[in-house]
Amino acid sequence: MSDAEHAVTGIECPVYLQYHFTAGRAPARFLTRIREGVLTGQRCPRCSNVYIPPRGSCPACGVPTEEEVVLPDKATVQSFTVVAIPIPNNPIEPPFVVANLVLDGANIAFIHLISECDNSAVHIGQRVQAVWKPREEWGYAMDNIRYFRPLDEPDVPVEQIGRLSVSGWEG
Amino acid sequence: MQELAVVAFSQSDCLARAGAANEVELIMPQLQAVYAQVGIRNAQDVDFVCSGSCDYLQGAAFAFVAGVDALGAVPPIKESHVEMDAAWALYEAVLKIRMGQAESALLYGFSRSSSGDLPMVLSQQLDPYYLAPLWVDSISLAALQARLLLEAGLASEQDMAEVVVRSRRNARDNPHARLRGDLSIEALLAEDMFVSPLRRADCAPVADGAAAMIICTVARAREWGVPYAVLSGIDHRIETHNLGMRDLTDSPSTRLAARAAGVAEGPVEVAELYAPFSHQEIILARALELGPDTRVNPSGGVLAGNLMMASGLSRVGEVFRRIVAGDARRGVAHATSGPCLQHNLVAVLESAS
Amino acid sequence: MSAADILSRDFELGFTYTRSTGPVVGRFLTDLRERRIVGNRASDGRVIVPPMEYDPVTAEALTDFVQVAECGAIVSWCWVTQPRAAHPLDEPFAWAMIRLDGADVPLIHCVAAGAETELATGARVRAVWAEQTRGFISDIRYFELVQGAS
Amino acid sequence: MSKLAAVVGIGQTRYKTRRGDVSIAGLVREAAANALEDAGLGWDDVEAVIIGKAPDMFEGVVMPECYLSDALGCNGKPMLRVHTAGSVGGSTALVAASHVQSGSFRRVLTVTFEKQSESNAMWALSTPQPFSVHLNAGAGGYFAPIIREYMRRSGAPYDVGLKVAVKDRLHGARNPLAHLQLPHITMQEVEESMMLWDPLRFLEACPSSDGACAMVIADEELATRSPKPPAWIRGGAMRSEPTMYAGRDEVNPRAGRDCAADVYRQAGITDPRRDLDCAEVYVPFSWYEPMWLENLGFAAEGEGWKLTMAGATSLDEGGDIPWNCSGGVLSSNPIGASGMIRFAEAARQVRGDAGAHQVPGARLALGHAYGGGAQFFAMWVVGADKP
Repeated sequence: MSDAEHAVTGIECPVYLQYHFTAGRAPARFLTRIREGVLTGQRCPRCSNVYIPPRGSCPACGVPTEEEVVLPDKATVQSFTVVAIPIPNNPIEPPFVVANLVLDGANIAFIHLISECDNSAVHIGQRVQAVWKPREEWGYAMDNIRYFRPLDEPDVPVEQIGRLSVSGWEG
Repeated sequence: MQELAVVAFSQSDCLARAGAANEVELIMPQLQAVYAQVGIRNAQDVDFVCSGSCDYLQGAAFAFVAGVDALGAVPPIKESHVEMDAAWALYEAVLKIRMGQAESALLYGFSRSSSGDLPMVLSQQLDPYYLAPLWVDSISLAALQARLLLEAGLASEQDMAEVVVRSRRNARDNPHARLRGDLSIEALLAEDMFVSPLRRADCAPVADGAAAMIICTVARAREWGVPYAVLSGIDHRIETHNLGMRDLTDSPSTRLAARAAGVAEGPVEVAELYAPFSHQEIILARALELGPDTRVNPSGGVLAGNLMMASGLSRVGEVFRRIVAGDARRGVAHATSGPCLQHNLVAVLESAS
Repeated sequence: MSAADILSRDFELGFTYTRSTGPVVGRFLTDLRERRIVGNRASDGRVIVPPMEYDPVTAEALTDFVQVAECGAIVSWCWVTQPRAAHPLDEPFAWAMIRLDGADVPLIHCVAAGAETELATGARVRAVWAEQTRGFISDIRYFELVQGAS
Repeated sequence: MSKLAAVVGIGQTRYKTRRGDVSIAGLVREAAANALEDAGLGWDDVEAVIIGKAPDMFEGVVMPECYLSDALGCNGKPMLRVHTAGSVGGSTALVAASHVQSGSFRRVLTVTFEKQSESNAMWALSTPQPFSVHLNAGAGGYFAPIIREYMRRSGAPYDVGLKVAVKDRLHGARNPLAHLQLPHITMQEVEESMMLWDPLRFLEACPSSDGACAMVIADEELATRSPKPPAWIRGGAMRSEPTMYAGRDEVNPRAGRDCAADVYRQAGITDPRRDLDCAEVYVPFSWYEPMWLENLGFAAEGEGWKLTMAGATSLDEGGDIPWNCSGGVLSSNPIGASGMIRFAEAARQVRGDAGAHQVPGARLALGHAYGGGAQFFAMWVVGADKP
């Protein structure tokens, strides 16, 4: 073989760094409560919108948020996708439904899974409820909720999504 | 050219660990403080926002995106970000004002560098084929530089200790400092080596936190009716990444930046230098041609507490504070980036009168 | 707020990057695998080791490769008493700028020595090769002193 | 008042899955050297370098500009590193322009790059973190629900995305630098490609590329003396809004609308479809063409897809407002550079230098970039005529 065929053209460089991660005050508060099975958002003192999971600020107003609001585990599908490919760092087998869900009483969506239904039946405005893991498996994590499953309730009109009170949708 | 003013500055305490506070929670108090200083509500009341941070200090991609949540960016704002110390965010904002697209700007920098092992994180700033895979840490590189300086007879261990002693002494008046107090040179020199020839005290302590600043045109500063310092010059220069090809006992890039910023065009009463290692303050003071009349690092400098990604902006802020307080009429601020002072920024501030 | 004040956990951020070297870095690493050290000549005639792709002064692409010796002299050094996990040596060691014979610009690598007192600027060192070289900077495991501090 | 500035040199690399023949420096250098050559300049003619890229985790080099200073002839000069997520290529161009428009510099070099083959893009874009409260479903997992909401609102037929995917690849086949070369692609082929994030199929998503893009930007006098026609910067704007806030319109983000309004005002554009000759718009997923057609004011809300389906954005169909004649992000996507490629390709069009993907007689063009959760926007308008 010639020298050229022998030449080094690439190398593998392992770059592994160790960090100590801290969740932040507002997220830590949220995670502590979800460990007890309670969903807790924060209300902006200026615009009154409720954020969950809370970040400690209202991104729209740029002010700290303090007031806590306990929310039910019922939500509405704001939008969704069916993920058909495996995702790095995500152990769930495709295909699975990932949805933007708005909890009753909240004004912002978060991403979670929908299951116990035909993927093709998922739709915008659909009512869903959390399916929790067994209590003994609860930790400081959003995946204490295994997924959301459809509820037998009428759909929420699109313009009402993200505007429901904690008492939910009466139809 | 548009005359520029620094009108507000705030920085957090230099905390060994910021505890529970996340980025938004670190930044927000500093933003609220600078808003209060000029009497504005939030980022909507300035024309431009620019921040400085580094994903690898945080250990996550897009660390700066969370920062936007602290701004109240609804309706949307003109905003940008440098993956550098926020002193370079200041530089970007200066250009924005000079080109007439803004009359005022908010700058901030932040990090939680205690999350990782900073000297090892910074080793990955080196070239990715020859040095980064060896994990040559930033303290060791600075130690190589220090020995060159010592053995060239350009500084002594005593000189380095004097820098540390002065830093700790000055920091007694700085409520944000991490390290302060009375030390003797003898006691310092009696301490064990850390990475020889550096002792621990020669190295800036890592700190978590944030700093924020507001700059504007002089016309806007008058409109706001707030005290201000004139930002009369700012420039920055970089050098080769090959440490073997640099004269590590000098800082030619600082010299170039100082000339372009006009440092020598008047007396320098106060200088705040971003020297994360004691010997680097000696190199910088020489490169800036500071005389005996200049008070160097009256805040204690970063040897008293180093807010990565914000310390450069804080140097500007410290000079600003002294000028508006009437402690000085003209001062120089310096920021650095990269290994062994590779990249340097110099700003000149003057009193308004 | 209560127990939620601090919720923290260690984690690792890591990836094994697959770097393509390009011809200059590749040439150096290819030679290293053969236990040879090459540099290249800068526009001002200085020999740089490891070779640089682009001249720091003129920005021109550099090509003129020059083989240099595997021994040289220490230009500067520091002593690491507590090596970190990722460092190439487990025992206390030195980082050094080493000007190899035939080169003008020093390289940075580690030097193994029993004690800090054995090191000095100007001391002569020689590359100690890995048993299995693979075309990586650590094919030089470290440099060793060939004559103690003078 | 800002000084006039113009693009006087443009350089790109060939975009590929993996540029295994060059180092990171070599990749960046190639684009920069091409830009200087295009401008008829040498390294000494540059006064400052402005560099941009997406997260450092892509290459695993912390603040790589420190290491790149030699490759870019930057020693002794100012170098600034911008990072604004996916919009960074556009923001970097605007920051570079501000160096000249402020009167502080006469001629600067700006470069953006990504060498995505050094890692895994999906990993680098969402590195794992403890306590993450958001489910990681990849970039498509974020954008696909927004696209679904657009489809619901607009009532657009399902094949609009297929059409864009074909159109941009046919454009890309005219551009020898484009990563994907698919001159025979059909809508059926796109439709039959693997579904990734429903409704997004494999061929409706951008590739992962290595590549770099560079420009030389000069002041009025130097631009006038430049050997090739300059592309005059007629306006530039940036806008940011938070990733999530109550009431945010993710389909038609206000930051994009405001940014467009700002840049049109500067350039004196009142009707973008009529006033502009072409546009290079950041479309990483096919459905973002109709969405951005509306967001950028080329069509009324809910009507963007009609332009696409009518061929208005297609060079091959002789459309009146061709979009992404270079093939766009759907044909080449070195993330950190993708925004600048849009800006540079807009400039190539008005310089009359776009080769086989030239829009005949183009005089005024839009370059657009967005990033984050479609929350960071950067745009410029360039023209053949000095304002």
